[in-house]
Amino acid sequence: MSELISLQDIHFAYPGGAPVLCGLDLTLSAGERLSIGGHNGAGKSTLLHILVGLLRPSRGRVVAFGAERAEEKDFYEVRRRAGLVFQDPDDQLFCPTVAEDVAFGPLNLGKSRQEAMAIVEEVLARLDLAAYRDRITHKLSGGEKRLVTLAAVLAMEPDVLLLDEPTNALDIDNKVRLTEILLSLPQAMILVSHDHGFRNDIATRTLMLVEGRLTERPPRCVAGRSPAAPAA
Amino acid sequence: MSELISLQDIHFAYPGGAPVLCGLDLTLSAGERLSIGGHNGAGKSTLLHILVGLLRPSRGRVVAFGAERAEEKDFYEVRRRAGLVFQDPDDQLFCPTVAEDVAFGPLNLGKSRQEAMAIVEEVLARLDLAAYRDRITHKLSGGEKRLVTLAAVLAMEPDVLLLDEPTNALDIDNKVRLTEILLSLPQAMILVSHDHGFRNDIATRTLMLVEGRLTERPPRCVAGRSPAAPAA
Amino acid sequence: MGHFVSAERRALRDTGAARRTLLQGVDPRSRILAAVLFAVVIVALHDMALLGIGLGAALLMMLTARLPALPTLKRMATMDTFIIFLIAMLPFTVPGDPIFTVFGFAATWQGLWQALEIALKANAIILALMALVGSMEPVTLGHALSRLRAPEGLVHLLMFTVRYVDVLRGEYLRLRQAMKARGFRAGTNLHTFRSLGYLVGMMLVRAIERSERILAAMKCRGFTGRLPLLDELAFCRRDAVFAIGLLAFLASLIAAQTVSPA
Amino acid sequence: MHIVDGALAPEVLIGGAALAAAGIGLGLKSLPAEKMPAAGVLSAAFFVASLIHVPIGPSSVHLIMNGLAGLVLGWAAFPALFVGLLLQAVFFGFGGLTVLGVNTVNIALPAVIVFYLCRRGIASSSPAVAAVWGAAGGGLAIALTTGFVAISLALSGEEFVPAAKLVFFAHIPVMAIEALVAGAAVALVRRVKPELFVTFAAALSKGAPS
Ligand SMILES: Nc1ncnc2c1ncn2[C@@H]1O[C@H](COP(=O)(O)OP(=O)(O)OP(=O)(O)O)[C@@H](O)[C@H]1O
Ligand SMILES: Nc1ncnc2c1ncn2[C@@H]1O[C@H](COP(=O)(O)OP(=O)(O)OP(=O)(O)O)[C@@H](O)[C@H]1O
Ligand SMILES: [Mg+2]
Ligand SMILES: [Mg+2]
Repeated sequence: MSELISLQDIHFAYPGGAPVLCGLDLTLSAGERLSIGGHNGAGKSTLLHILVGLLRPSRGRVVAFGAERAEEKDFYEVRRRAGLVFQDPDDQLFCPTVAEDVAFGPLNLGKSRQEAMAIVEEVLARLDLAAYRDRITHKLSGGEKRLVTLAAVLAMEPDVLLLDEPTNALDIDNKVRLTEILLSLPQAMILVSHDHGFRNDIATRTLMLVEGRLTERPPRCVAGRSPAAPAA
Repeated sequence: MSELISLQDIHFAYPGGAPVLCGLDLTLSAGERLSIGGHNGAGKSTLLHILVGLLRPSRGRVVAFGAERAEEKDFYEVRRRAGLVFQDPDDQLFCPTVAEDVAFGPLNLGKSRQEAMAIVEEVLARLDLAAYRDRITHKLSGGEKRLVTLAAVLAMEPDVLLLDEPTNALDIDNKVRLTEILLSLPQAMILVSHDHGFRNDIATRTLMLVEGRLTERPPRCVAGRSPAAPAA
Repeated sequence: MGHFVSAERRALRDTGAARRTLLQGVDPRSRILAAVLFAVVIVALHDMALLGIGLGAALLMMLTARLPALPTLKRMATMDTFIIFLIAMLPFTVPGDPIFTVFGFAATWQGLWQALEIALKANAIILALMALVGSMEPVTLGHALSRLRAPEGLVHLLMFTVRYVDVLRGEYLRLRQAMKARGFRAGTNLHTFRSLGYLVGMMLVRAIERSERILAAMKCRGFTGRLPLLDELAFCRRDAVFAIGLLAFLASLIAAQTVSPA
Repeated sequence: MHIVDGALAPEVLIGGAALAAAGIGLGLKSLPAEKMPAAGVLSAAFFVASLIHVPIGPSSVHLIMNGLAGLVLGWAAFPALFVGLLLQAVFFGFGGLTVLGVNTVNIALPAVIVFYLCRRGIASSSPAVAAVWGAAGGGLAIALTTGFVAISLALSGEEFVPAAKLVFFAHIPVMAIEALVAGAAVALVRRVKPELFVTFAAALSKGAPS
């Protein structure tokens, strides 16, 4: 089983803040769909940002795709191969139209305009979003925005998907749709989510981020899934 | 038993949207702690906004504190006497420091700066937040922000509290703290929450918002309380 | 600046959109150039009758663009109070033949004409602008400006602004609602000014933090300092017909002006 | 404070357009692609701020906040405020088209002047002092804008002079309001996110003239 990403003894604190991560370890292998839970402010988003080098740990090693990554340059490849879907779709859909937004990644990877457009068509068709091609991004609903951000990341053909609260702002229908899409993807993924049911549907392994470290999910939770678990 | 607030046959739709509330009735009496559940988008926040006149129903009557309220002017008194804590603390906090934010309400009620500061000290001490007095609101954690918004509303000495998802962004410790605070308050309250356990701890009565109307809570939910209900 | 409060200025959300109209088929670049040309010609005219024809043409454009008539006309007529004040004072400040006197100040025909001239020009141009350009998506405006060789940076700035106006306006409106729920009523007092100042400051802080997250998202998708734009604008026969028609109209206005003795 | 089409002399229109183009050019030079998201989102923020109405007695004015825009954006205030004016004219029918250059100069040049006069002040170690400088900048920007509007009119015709003078005095309360609001905004930013005022200054020292 090949190891895609591993974090070793990661420590991190925001400037002037309390430690967020202290001695965190994590390994993601090919084909795995790892879910990470934890309460608000536990550091889940921070963890994903460290993975793609948007934040640098004060201590510890980030190993990704077979090499240790320490400097900004090292992370260019990581960002291409590990597609991060942000918590707030408005932060990620910065281009005026859906097609432009989805093409942004491929164009940055050096694809020609034509190649990029071919990828856009293909990805949108695959996610059943072809009708949105020329829509204005800021006029999409929350759920539609979320699906387009996923398309934009998939257009870069990443080996790993990093999803930060992908079910935020999704209604039941779109959540079912997203679940189907994610289950159909071959990529390994790390999924941060508060949503119990969703996590259980997707993940092959679940960890909790508690006090700056990842721990196996306490067993009482695995059993006790409530029939009335709220959707949010 | 005195009736504080009552809604009669309320209908509401956002411009260009499907009906959200259709024929909703509600009564809140003194000393009651009413909890309202319902799935995402059911219209719970909308209901609270109608209560304090931030939205106007297309049909139906809002009766609050012994008078019918129809116009903007009528709601001035309602907003003073029914304190609304918003779903997202970031929508509510706009002053640089905690003290200034808590003082904002009393100043709006025409208190002098000195009187307002006295109220601030008193409320923060009561909620055990005195240490936060001069902290920058923007830099507080989600849970801390939530407690400050509650303090800001209590500073207006309302007769009724309207709480929209107060346990969002709260970890276990803060949730216990909030539960204690709420149980110690004499005010009647309406509590909108996805959080089962929390609802059961606080509420004296529970209703569900389903298809634009309030109904008694279906019995199966009362039983099925999960120990692992997620925190969010 | 103190214009009428009723001036409803909403988000960019409810602009233009994809109404199917005759104008919709005309290339956005032609529409922008047409609006500019129209404005230049109208500003250069002096004959009242010709200006009247110009305003008529602008009204026709509004109907062709299927803009909602009443709100559009209301927007057209909305001006800063100081401009209205300025126009209203002209009859009294321009020397000439008196019509009547108010408190010893004489109003003159010449002044009245000049006031009327400004009002006609301002309304004709702004109405044509709203009909020709305002009826397209703000995003399309950006694409068209880019093709018209507007500086790249300016187009990107416009695109980002258009993208985030609604998001920030939503943030602002929710904060304003929360203030209202805590009994805030804007008045002419220090408390109001301080509170609104905090509100503006907080909006700026959040805006800059959002822009940091946006930049992070761009980096994650391989951003290297280049912002690509895609569009598919192409001239077609309809554009030619539109261009010829408009040029002929404007040329005849200029011809009429030079021929007429005024 | 948007002049409409048809009021100004052609020379004033052309001069305004040329000055605006130069200012926008300088502003864009201070904006590398990295800063574009920040400038765009801030430009949107100032656009939204201009929707805020403040009552003066029975009437009301909307905020302009061009002084604050200058303090935050420096020369980039030129293109940012131009974009706002363009959108307002095209989609809200506010202002005009041939006067776009003049209106841009009248609003953005004061912003840049305030940037140079007050940037030291708002960096003061005391937030209270910074707020006073912010207020001074906010009030001064409106005073300059009103002055520039009056000059544009006066250059276009004798007959505008009396009205232009009256307009200037009538705007004194507005200057006071903008000063107080800008002062409070600076007070908040200095306490919550002081870096906000340095974001574009850093780019400036590299990119554009100073
Ligand atoms: N830019 C920042 N500067 C300073 N502190 C920050 C910053 N971003 C996050 N924090 C703090 O770091 C901690 C971890 O935040 P993070 O966003 O990683 O949590 P999270 O687990 O993703 O929470 P959520 O479930 O709410 O998304 C929190 O206490 C937060 O307040
Ligand atoms: N400002 C708005 N404009 C248009 N539609 C809105 C607006 N706010 C809410 N809605 C819609 O109205 C419905 C009810 O929203 P509301 O926020 O009241 O639900 P809720 O029960 O509070 O949901 P949640 O549990 O997610 O907070 C939803 O379908 C929502 O999409
Ligand atoms: Mg997070
Ligand atoms: Mg809600």
